[in-house]
Amino acid sequence: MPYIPHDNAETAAMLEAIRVPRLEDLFDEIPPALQSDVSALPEGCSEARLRREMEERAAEQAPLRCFAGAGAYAHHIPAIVWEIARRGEFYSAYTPYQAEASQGTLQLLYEFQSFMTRLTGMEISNASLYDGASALAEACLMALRLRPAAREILVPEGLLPHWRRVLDALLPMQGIRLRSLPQDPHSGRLLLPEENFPEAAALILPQINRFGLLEEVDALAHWAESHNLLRIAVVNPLALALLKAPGDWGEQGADIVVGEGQPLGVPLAAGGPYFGFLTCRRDYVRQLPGRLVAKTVDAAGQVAYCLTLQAREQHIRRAGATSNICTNQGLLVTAATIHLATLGANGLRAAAARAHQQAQRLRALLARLPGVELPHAGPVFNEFVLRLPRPAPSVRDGLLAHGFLAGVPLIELNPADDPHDLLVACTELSEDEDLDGYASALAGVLGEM
Amino acid sequence: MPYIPHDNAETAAMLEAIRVPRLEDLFDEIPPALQSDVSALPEGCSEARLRREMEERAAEQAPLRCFAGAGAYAHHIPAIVWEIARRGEFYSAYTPYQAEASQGTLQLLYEFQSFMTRLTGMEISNASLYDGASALAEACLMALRLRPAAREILVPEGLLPHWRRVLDALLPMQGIRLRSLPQDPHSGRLLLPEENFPEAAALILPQINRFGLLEEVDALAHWAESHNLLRIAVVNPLALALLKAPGDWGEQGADIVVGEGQPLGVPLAAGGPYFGFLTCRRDYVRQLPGRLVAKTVDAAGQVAYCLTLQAREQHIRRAGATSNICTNQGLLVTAATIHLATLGANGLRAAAARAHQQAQRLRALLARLPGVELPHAGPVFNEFVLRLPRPAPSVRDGLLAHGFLAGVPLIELNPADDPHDLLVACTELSEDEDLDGYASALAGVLGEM
Amino acid sequence: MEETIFACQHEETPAELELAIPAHLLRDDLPLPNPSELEVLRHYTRLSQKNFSIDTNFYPLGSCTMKYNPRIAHEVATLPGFSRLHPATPAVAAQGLLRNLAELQGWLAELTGMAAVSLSPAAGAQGELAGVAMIRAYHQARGDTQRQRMLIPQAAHGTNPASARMAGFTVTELPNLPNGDLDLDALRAALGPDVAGIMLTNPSTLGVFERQIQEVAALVHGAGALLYYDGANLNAILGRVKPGEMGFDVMHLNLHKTFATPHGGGGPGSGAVAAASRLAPYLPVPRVVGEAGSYRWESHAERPESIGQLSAYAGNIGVLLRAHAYVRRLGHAGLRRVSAYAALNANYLMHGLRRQGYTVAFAERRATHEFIISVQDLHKASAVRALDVAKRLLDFGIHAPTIYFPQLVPECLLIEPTETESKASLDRFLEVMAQIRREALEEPELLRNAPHDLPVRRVDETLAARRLQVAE
Amino acid sequence: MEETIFACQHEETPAELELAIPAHLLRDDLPLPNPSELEVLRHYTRLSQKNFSIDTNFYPLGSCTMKYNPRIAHEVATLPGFSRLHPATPAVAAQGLLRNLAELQGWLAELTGMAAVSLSPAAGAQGELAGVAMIRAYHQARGDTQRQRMLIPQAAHGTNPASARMAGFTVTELPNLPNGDLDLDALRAALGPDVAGIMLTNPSTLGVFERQIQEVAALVHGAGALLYYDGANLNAILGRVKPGEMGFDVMHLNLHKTFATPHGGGGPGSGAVAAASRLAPYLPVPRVVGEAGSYRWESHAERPESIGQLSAYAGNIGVLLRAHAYVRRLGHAGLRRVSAYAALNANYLMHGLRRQGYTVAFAERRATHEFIISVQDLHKASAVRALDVAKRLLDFGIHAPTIYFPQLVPECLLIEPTETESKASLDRFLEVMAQIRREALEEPELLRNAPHDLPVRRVDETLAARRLQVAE
Ligand SMILES: Cc1ncc(COP(=O)(O)O)c(C=O)c1O
Ligand SMILES: Cc1ncc(COP(=O)(O)O)c(C=O)c1O
Repeated sequence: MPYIPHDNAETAAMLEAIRVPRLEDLFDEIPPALQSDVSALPEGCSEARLRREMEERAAEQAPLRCFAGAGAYAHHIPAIVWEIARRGEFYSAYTPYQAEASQGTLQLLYEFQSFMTRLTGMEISNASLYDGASALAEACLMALRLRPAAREILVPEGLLPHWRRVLDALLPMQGIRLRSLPQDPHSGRLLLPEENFPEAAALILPQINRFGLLEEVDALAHWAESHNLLRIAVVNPLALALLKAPGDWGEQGADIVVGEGQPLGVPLAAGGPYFGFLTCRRDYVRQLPGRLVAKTVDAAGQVAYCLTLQAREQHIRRAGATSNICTNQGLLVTAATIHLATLGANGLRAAAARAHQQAQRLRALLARLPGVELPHAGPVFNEFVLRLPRPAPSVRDGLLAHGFLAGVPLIELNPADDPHDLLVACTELSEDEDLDGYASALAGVLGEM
Repeated sequence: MPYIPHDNAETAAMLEAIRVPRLEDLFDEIPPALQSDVSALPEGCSEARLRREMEERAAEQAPLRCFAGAGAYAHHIPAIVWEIARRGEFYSAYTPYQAEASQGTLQLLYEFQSFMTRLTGMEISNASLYDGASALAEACLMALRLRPAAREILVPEGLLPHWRRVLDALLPMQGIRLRSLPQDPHSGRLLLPEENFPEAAALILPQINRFGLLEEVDALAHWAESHNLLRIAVVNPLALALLKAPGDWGEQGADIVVGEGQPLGVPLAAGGPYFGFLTCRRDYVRQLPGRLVAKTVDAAGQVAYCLTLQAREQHIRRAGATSNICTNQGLLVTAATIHLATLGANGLRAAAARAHQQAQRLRALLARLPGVELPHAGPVFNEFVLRLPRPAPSVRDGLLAHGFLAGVPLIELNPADDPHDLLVACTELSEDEDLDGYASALAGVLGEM
Repeated sequence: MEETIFACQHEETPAELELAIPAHLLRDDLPLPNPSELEVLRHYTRLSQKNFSIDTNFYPLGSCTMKYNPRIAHEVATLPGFSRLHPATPAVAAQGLLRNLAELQGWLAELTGMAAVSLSPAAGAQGELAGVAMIRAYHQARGDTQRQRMLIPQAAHGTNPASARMAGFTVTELPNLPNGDLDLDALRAALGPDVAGIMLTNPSTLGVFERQIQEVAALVHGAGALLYYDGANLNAILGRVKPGEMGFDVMHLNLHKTFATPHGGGGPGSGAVAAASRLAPYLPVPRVVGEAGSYRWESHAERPESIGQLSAYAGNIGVLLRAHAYVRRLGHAGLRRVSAYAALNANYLMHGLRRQGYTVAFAERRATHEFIISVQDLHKASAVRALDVAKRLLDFGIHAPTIYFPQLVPECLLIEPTETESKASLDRFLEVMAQIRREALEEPELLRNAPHDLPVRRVDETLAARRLQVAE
Repeated sequence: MEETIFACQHEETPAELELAIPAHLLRDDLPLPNPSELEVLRHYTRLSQKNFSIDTNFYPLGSCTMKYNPRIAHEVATLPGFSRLHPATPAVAAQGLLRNLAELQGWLAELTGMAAVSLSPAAGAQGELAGVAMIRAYHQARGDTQRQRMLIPQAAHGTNPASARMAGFTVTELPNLPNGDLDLDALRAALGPDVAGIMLTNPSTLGVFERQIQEVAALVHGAGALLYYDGANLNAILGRVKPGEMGFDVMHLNLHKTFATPHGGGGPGSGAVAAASRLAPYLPVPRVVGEAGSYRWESHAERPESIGQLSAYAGNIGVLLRAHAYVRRLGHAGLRRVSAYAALNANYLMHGLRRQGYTVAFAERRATHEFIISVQDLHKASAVRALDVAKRLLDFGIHAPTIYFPQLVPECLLIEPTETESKASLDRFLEVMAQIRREALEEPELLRNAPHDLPVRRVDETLAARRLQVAE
């Protein structure tokens, strides 16, 4: 019996001890009409058979060189990251409510919080939310708790469309309105709004925007400050190895920073599990959603760690909690913490710079192809839009046979976008030979079409 | 600097502390004429680059369904086996000389020794030798230490040829003669010798022989007993889940048992690392090569484990040691111990029975193909010889394109063997669909030839 | 000696980088450490050894279903062919993955007796949010916009009211009867035209099966409201009772509990939602549709009534693959065995503890997969609290049960052994609990000062909140 | 509580098996336990936590080169495309693997200054055996059959004389001078027409570089004998000095030391042999030959003079792949840095310990990658032995150095920090050694009863040998 240790004699002895004749009798309080079975499910199989089937399915598709991004990136993950994260003591531990039995996870989370505050230039970091997009929704709710009179959030159109959809799903239920702010159609960057927004609590500031472009964050933050709006920064944590930390934007810095943790040691895995991070000013800590670890001492006066301010959370505050989140994305945070430590400041900077440089190179290479254009001129980190002479989805499909996942067609993210636009990302794994291979495969595919 | 932690300031401080101006000066005792460099070696590369190159090389060959055996078999290895064995505390530990800092490895080895004595029906097991073949050579040397007047070992031709070559390389250097005993050309099984061998110390008894056939071990052991020869059994440890333990062979049982540990949770890995095991009677323990772990107590009277009888070993006895072995195959033994525990008695029996049953099935399936014959009729465990109407190497090569490694041509093991003979092995991983696929691919390949 | 990663500086002057980014958008310094690979490995390996975990300890943690997480599931879920897929990979290049997800959707529908499943919620709480949002959408689609209230038993898990609130509902709590069943009179009194639904779990968080569930369903449906099923306790009835057949309209499953995917020190989980046909149109997107060879993600346009998208992609795929592997490996008979042995182990412990003198809540009832004891007698006798019993258990290498939940029972411990613990492991727990009971009466300070043998002594949580040192 | 796997019985009646094997060849019972997967996982995970290891502890273990084993090497070596290859796979279906091995052969030849390499020996000792067997074969091929004696310094590692003996040689031990160099007069006296060769390592096991090596080579070669190089200490001179250029004829490399493949609690290792051209024909089979796209295993027929085959297959391929990965990752500059920092760390520790008052052997010499201290002064002062110092170090989480080797220096500890330890780690070692020195003088019983804080107290090895309970 896979995973169940009892042999027949043990089962019999246990039933005897509790004076129950048969296993089935353990369910005798359940109305017979409700008892059914599930024989429509498959038969079980051996571990060997399972491995074989899954290996076959996983190998159906030959590996692709990945130039897709739009929020999730094919970065290098050092071998030690998951070698450690997968250790049973991390992998199979529960949420660290029992501090004394969880010092490993707790200290690691404390280090994660420290890394994230340093990276974002903020004072407080939680220990993860589900993903970047839902973290942004939580940040909006947090902003509205900080500005109880407000009812609106200002959302630039430069936010990734799939993130925007998450806001659309989560916020209006609570009566919150999302006001879209347009991007400049030429530069692709956010226009400084001319209006006033008296009902708004906060401005979302995605640095990098959905076209891969860098925004003028200081000017934008300054505008928000002067309109008494909270600033919610949305950032790529790897890009922060190079880019100005949100804590330094404008005069006062951002108020809340969120982002998708995937670039920090988390496998692409077709979309998850990833993790969202959220950092903020110290003043706002009681409105923070998600877990928080503090450094304290034990009864002997030694350094120790524990969860803190649990009164914000659902298991204490119930309907009044700052969020309904309970199970979060702990193991991914474990990996991210190890990843950050392994790369260190130098490794992070090097990876970010290389991703940027390769994107610059590829952008230039591809722009030389006949009919291919670059719709935007602004500075980018590792991702840019390519305007193709043919619809992007079919070009992308054509490149699959050459072993490339060429990017993400913008219309697949947002049906209103130009069907010829393809969002292309590089990482430090994009080697020169890949860029050249991409360029010549693209030339070939366009030639055939 | 990969894997070297020192930054420039630390390097400088350390040089300063030891009053050495430059790193190169640390080598100033070495005659300058001897100092050279190695710039002909490649440049270093990033971890990412290394992973990429190795993944490409590993993927050059599409996976093959493996029906090759001849001493190494494609068995199922449960996922937990290497999940545990690869843990840093096992993977990166040293030989457990410091008992107090090595109780994990020591207890595990003690359990391994217990498993192996139970499996082979003997009293003493060491903690591994290099591989099965070199373990057999050590067993021969051990037999000659037990019979100092003798100079010969009797070696049936049923021993795997590559094992025989190892004996040929290792034993004659010490003046030991190997006397071959012929197999019956019809049955493929060992003939009871009629001669006497007054100079022989021991008879090697491979159960299973190199044609995959089971020998009449009781009769053979009995013959050896009556000729006052030590019995050195050579066994497949998985087969021992079903087959009579060497400790029960004949009247008195085997004296020494050796075998290749690969079937117990060790990946094929193109030939190694595997491990050899050796078990014996308790009387012979002082002639045992290799490490031995004992259960004892600590200063507080608690159960503890340590290496014992180290005076047999090279680091104490030097030229007089029972073997020159020092580094052995510890991590493979770790895996094998976990593997044995995971399968347990029931799982081992089931795996062995299934391998046997599938071999019976495949043997019957293939024997039906036109021109294909079975040269031997005797009972087999999981492996048998197929006589093909064409040279076995070319048939084997032809089946590669169909995704099968069809077996091992006997002439590739022993140039004197029939070039049409192919040694075919099944394991519990050989599923019905594979057997059918093999049969029809073989029919196809033979048809084309 | 305090070991911290921040000590590993090794400051190399970082290389000058060539960047095509305006200087005013760049940062000056990056205040992170620079450890060597070995320093990282050692630091985190040592940290890991300070944790309790399923792989090292028994975790009778009620409501959490801390059972064995088969490693083969990790292995197959992280095969490069799955783990390196970008979420924007077109369906033609992801058929193997999509087939697994499609199968899992089908299997979960069968197991729950529901019409359709969406795998996207990232955890139980997000599944709850999805479910109650679907209830909201359902009423609104029918123009029934007054239904702003959600009924929830007092004993419910905290995520239930929190999720209801996030979906814009107000919450009314319902009491339980002394026998653990719901108070039907209170339910009747609470129901009305402003009630959108009720959130229940069955077996309830009291560790007993709600026997009147069909009556409850009839009452709720009769009042025009819907029933939400919190699937966190599904392990108790897996393969035997289907929430859909009990009368529930929508539910989530905690794949990280019942389907043996690991807890990872806090997550990730997966809170797949399943719905009866009238709620199916509202399931969150995306879902997999299609058949062998032509699986694909359903487009937004195909699901106009959906409550939408709860996270940027399709959910915690890696967790879903583990759950898929688990179902495939166990099969229907294996899944039924799960609930049988979960129940056997719980009832065995409940009996054993009662024999030792512990007070069992709802002692006249069958335990399901879990049960509650109260140590209020010890509290009265020697001021020992449930917390102290919990901490003392740690000294024996046993993780503390869930304590002070459900809040209904004073000084309670909620104990869930799960089916993957052996009789030997349970017997040892009973021995230890007997010893702790003796200690509580004879040497209560041993408990109040526990733990004694862990990497740290009892941790000062009050100071933690006061100081609030949460980063450095 | 003693935890043993043998307690996990769970006796199911085994299924009746259908076997086409005569009953008299079968066994009746199989006395092995039947634990559940979780029991196995927990048992061995807990056992693992009782070990010291590089991943958790500093291991200044002289002669053993316990350095960091990069995990990427494990990852690439165990890729299914390598780890699932059957050894009888024809070369056309194993080109990726063979290419790696061919490259490694070439790289090792370059690093050692030798003409050719065979990767097959499974460990250092088997490499030694191969090497001395080659020397034997060489003399015999020339009809020079009287050379039955092998010269070996007293301080040599035990495998050297044991291997010489296994190759059928008798052993003559040679003394060292007080400065650590070889006694050339003794060498001259020992050389003669019956001497087949000499086995040396340089730097020697005394932790110093043998400065007269060229003279030694001239003397040995002049007497018609050959020089064997024990490569266990290659980490000291990696990428700087080549044994082939020192005058050695044949050698082994411990890939599990210098090339950062893990020790695995005892093994596996790899003892690749490298030979100058006149010995190359005798290298053990098999070896890889060929060029990109057409690599293959050399046939036995092509190597008629080979000493033959030392194990059933081609050696510890998995270890070889790790070594290959290590060289590829570090490149020539990285390999030279290894020896530079190995030397820096050793000299730094040697200075530090001397300043604390420890007696350093060969204090006037440079330490190479390792060095020796003697605690004979402590022994005289308070009857504390090297063993006690070693055991006390364990209490601080530091693995004991090698003790009582080389046997030449009384109460010695052979200390090799390796290049992968940080200055912080070395400084902590120095602090701990200073404290131990104080303790040795002030509270010697603290040392004699050490360790105090490990899973067990000092283990009774005498009882172990007397009882000899080695299985159950
Ligand atoms: C009864 C119950 N409901 C809901 C939840 C919430 O699930 P999750 O933690 O996955 O969000 C839990 C988990 O702790 C639970 O035990
Ligand atoms: C100097 C020296 N020579 C030879 C050896 C033997 O190598 P192995 O243990 O790989 O057989 C060792 C290893 O311990 C050694 O340190």
